[in-house]
Amino acid sequence: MIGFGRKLLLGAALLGMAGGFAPRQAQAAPPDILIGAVYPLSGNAAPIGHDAQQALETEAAIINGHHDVPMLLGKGGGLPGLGGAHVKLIFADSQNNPQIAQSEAQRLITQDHVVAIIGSYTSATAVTISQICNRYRVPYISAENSAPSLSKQGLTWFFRPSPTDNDFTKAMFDFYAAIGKKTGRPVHSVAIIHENSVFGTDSARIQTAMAKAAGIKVLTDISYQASTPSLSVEAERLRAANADVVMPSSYTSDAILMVHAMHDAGYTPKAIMAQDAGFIDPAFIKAVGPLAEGVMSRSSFSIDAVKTRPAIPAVDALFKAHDNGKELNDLTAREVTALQVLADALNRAKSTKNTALRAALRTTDIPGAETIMPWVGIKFDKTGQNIEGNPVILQYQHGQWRTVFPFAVATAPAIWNVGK
Amino acid sequence: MTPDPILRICNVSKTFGTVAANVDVSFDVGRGEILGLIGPNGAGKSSLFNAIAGAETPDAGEILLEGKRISGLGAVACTRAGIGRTFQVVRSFDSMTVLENVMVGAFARHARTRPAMAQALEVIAFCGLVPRADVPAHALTPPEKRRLEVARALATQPSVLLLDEMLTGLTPTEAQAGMRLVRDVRARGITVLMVEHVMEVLLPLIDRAVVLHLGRKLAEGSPAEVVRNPDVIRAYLGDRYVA
Amino acid sequence: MATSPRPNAITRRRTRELVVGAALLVVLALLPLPIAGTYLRGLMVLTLLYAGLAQGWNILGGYCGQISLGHALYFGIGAYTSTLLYTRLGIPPTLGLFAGAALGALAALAVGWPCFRLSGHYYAIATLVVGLMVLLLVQNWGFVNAAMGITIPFRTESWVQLQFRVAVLPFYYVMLGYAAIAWIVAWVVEGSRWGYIWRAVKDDVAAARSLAVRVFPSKMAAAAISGAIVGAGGALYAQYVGFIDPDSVLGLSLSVLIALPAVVGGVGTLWGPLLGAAVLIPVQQLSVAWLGSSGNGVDLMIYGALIMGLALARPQGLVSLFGVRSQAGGEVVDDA
Amino acid sequence: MTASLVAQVAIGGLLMGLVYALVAAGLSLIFGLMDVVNFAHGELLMLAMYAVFEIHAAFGLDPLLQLPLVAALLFGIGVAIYRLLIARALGVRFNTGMVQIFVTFGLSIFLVGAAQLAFGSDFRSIDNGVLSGRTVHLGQIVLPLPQVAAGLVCLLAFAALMAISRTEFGQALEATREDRDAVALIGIDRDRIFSLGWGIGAATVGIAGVMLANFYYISPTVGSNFALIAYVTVALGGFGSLAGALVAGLLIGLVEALTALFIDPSLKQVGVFAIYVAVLMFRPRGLFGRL
Repeated sequence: MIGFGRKLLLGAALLGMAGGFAPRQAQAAPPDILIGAVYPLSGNAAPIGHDAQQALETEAAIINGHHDVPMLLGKGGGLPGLGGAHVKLIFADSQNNPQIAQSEAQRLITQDHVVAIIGSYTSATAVTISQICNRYRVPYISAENSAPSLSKQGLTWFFRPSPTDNDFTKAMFDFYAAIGKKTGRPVHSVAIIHENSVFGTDSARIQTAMAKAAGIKVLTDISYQASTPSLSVEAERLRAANADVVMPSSYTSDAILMVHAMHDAGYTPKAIMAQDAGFIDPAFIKAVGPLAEGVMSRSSFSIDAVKTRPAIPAVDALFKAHDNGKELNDLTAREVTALQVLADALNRAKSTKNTALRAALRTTDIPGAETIMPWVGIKFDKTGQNIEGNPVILQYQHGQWRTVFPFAVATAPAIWNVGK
Repeated sequence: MTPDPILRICNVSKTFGTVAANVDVSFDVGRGEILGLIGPNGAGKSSLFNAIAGAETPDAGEILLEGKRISGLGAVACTRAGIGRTFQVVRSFDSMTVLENVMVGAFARHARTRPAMAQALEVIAFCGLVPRADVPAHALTPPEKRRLEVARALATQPSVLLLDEMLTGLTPTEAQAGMRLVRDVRARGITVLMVEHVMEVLLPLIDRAVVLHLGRKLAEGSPAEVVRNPDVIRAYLGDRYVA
Repeated sequence: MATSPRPNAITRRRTRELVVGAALLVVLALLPLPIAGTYLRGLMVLTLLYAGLAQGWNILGGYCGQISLGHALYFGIGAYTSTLLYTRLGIPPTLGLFAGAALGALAALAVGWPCFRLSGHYYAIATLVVGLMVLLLVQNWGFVNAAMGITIPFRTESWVQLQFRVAVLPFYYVMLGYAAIAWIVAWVVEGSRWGYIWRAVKDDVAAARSLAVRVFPSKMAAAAISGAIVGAGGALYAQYVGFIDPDSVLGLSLSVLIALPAVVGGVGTLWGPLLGAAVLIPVQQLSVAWLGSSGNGVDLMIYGALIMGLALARPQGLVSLFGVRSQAGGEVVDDA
Repeated sequence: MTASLVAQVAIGGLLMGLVYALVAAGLSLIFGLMDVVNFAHGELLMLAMYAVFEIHAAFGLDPLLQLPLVAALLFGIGVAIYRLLIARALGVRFNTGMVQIFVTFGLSIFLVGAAQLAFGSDFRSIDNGVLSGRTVHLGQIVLPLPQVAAGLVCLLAFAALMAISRTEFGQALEATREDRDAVALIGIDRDRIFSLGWGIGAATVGIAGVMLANFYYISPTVGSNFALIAYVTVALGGFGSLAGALVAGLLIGLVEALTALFIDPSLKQVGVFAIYVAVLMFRPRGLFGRL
């Protein structure tokens, strides 16, 4: 055993030296442009991190390769503004821990000299990464963090192409108003259920405020412990409330459990309007099968908007090839777009210098049609928030996600059971 | 009965569940004497011993040290009042050295390290453990461990020292050395109360003996008196040996 | 009888420890200067933080033998206290950290009051449960921003406010000071009456009582000192990372991470926490950096295997490699 | 709040409590036998659930039919863990208490990583088992069949465990527990008893895992969702007591459900923890712990 222990120690020391003192070599001309990406690659949120990794790699392959995708930088061949340089992603595991996210971001910046960082799925890690990026004056592209507070930190190196939970929640209530007018069966009451994390708590807070503003009653607001062994009592409380719409903010594991628990309780809500997250995870659809039918979610992406966004099928096919046949979803599409936005800025900056890159990011103006997103476009305000990213409402119908709102871009009418 | 008793056991009774361990036991321990508390297994020696040391509380009766009640106050108060003890199954602090073990005892009387260490070193010398002072306790031989327990207890500066079967399981030579140590302890003016169930080893050493049997006091007196007592002979050897 | 204290093994050892400690302090003070990499310096900051935290845990878990799996509680209280004082009242964390330490000590006493009646595994699990109970309550407590956590905005470069924009070196010295103070506290109490009493309590409660050791108060004293050191560490962590939320400063995995360096290095020893942190924290962080990006779990396997291997191969801790006598021969104290 | 809702929630809580009890039973058994708290217990549950999933995916064998198979598999894993790790951890001369805590803790991290490597990090679930999606109606009370079946199987498993404790082997277990050194003198092979203890302990977790896989999702970290409750169950019931695990599991399931119903779902574990702390105030060794 002693020998074994010594060997382990030696191994640990070697590992330390290798990790600590061997800097990654960048290749010679034209040098790859290194971009850091910090995601939870282990732990409970690992599936999301894994998908994000594949989505970013997909977009990198589009930029560097020759796939001829009909969107900005879809021709491939690297970044023309930088002599055809390729983008190269360096991934780091945040373990969904703010401190590790911070030190990994620090490592990417100071050791790998990345020009920017993309991340990070969970809000807590986004806070520390965005702070450290600001200190080192390196742009942080928040791909899918939706907490509104992130762009109110007064950070000048923070850019978020994606809408925030404010926008998303507003879209939900806009939808309620519109569908109510259209069908004559408006929403009178909602039941909010959310996990007690940054994401869930923030989301519920906004939903409650907007419901009040819209004159819709919040019959119950249930907060639960994430990764709980059972959600059956929560389901019973939802059933007892029997609101017009159930509005969950949950990650994948709890989303699976919740839908099963409602089914077991013999409760079929008239409508479920999810704050994205777990409900649009392919693993959720796979796990709950037909129970996902009719579920609505806010989204910043509609897979079926192929008419106005011709790049979607090609990107989707490439992503499927990268990620075991998984379909692009709201999260992975935003990750693709985040890298696209960054690459566009690099291309226009014609430089990897941080100030030039920030200047280019600030003057970003990408029309929606040049992306895969159903947005008007991408244009940042002073806080780094995209002001042209308008969310959509999706509904899972007959085994696929269809866009049901805004009606102008809808690809299918909403199945609306409220008031029936 | 005993002139100038330092420790008085007055009508002590103790039951564990349905087993009566001590029934109305009374005797005095004279200042400066070596008293043997003897009796066969199950006589109630350990129970009484624990009551005196404060580890257990008697159901009835009381125990007085220098005229003050110490029964029921707990082990800490008993030690502070002047009772030192050793354990039947050795309980040394195995992760600590001999010196450190004894220092724990010395800290009962000293708040600071320096005087505590001085006193511990003195007691270690007294117990003949100087060469072993810096050895971890778990590395000691059984007789050394018994010595360590005596040293540790002495470091608390007791007026009465309770020794629990400290001679049991030793070779004759080791037992001789142990007896010398007990006499030396008494020579320091410390009263000694010894528990043994093997009477023979104890008789040459003690001034007086108290014999317990089935929880009751059977006899009390000089060693010579006690061994002639027919009740004692019956208890130890059975009826057929009574003359 | 000769009663004058003469130089003996204990005094010799303690003098030697002090000399080695001073020399090590000098080495550590100079160490980051040739190492320019920010990441490596950051790694050293964390290592020192955990060395100090583990030193604090070691007072209660190592010397006194009370295996606590709830030390994140004191860490979290320290972190929240100084952060709230700073962000709400503008009290600089250099002061807030003392408030954090004081509340950490108080919390440790409050937890100790019921839990020290329990022994062995019952104690370990009770501390774990109490820690998680507080985690859940804080997650629902609006006053401290519930689950959303608190961000400490960067205001200005300042030693008083412990804010440094990109320089890691100042924080390195802050953490070095912290680890050094934790070490000195451990050195002092190890040689004091408490140090002896705690080890006696760990080895054999009944024997300790027979030597007039008041077991409960001595455990409470250990808990208070332990809680104070860990609470101060929490305050420094908050300032270093700039963001705290219940999960990251009150979670179970943090409790284990505080205890592990002491266990791996050598429980109940002066050098164990330092040595354990010096091995574990770099391995943990570097295996994340090196292998975590693959997302396949290999980093976790290595880390887990390392903990198992070290615990089995070196039950006395890594200090035994250096011929330092472990002071922890005892088992889990299984006697209330 | 109607009476039927309260009854529904209470019964649901008790059914979950039976699962907690069975997960805890193995932990308790192992502790009672050799004073070892297995901090990788949740990961044994996770392994069992993955085994069910993989066998189901590969051969289409319904989870229920896999019960003996997975129990046997987990038995083997339990024995292997004992032989490879625990026997060594118990053999160290120093810090045995601490070494075993951290060895099993290291094992839990290792197994999570290994599961991520072997099975990926995606959430899995089995949605086409015989029991899936079915419900049982008791008057106004509707209960999901998978949970009811899980409760019944857990009760049967407890009955089996109690029966085992009355057999000769059970007596040997008891003897080993009472006096670990003396049994060697009367010809009981301590090492063999300990291996069997680990095997049985892991097999009971295996059974719990099979039943859980019918209605709970599977992921590398799923074990931790149940492990914590298991430790609290064992400490509340009293380490080493089977009856204690059963009663404590039921109590926890009930308290959890009622706290969620009457107070706040996010505080349901706080309710459980509060009961636990309160009980330990009066009985430091749990409800059924030997004092």
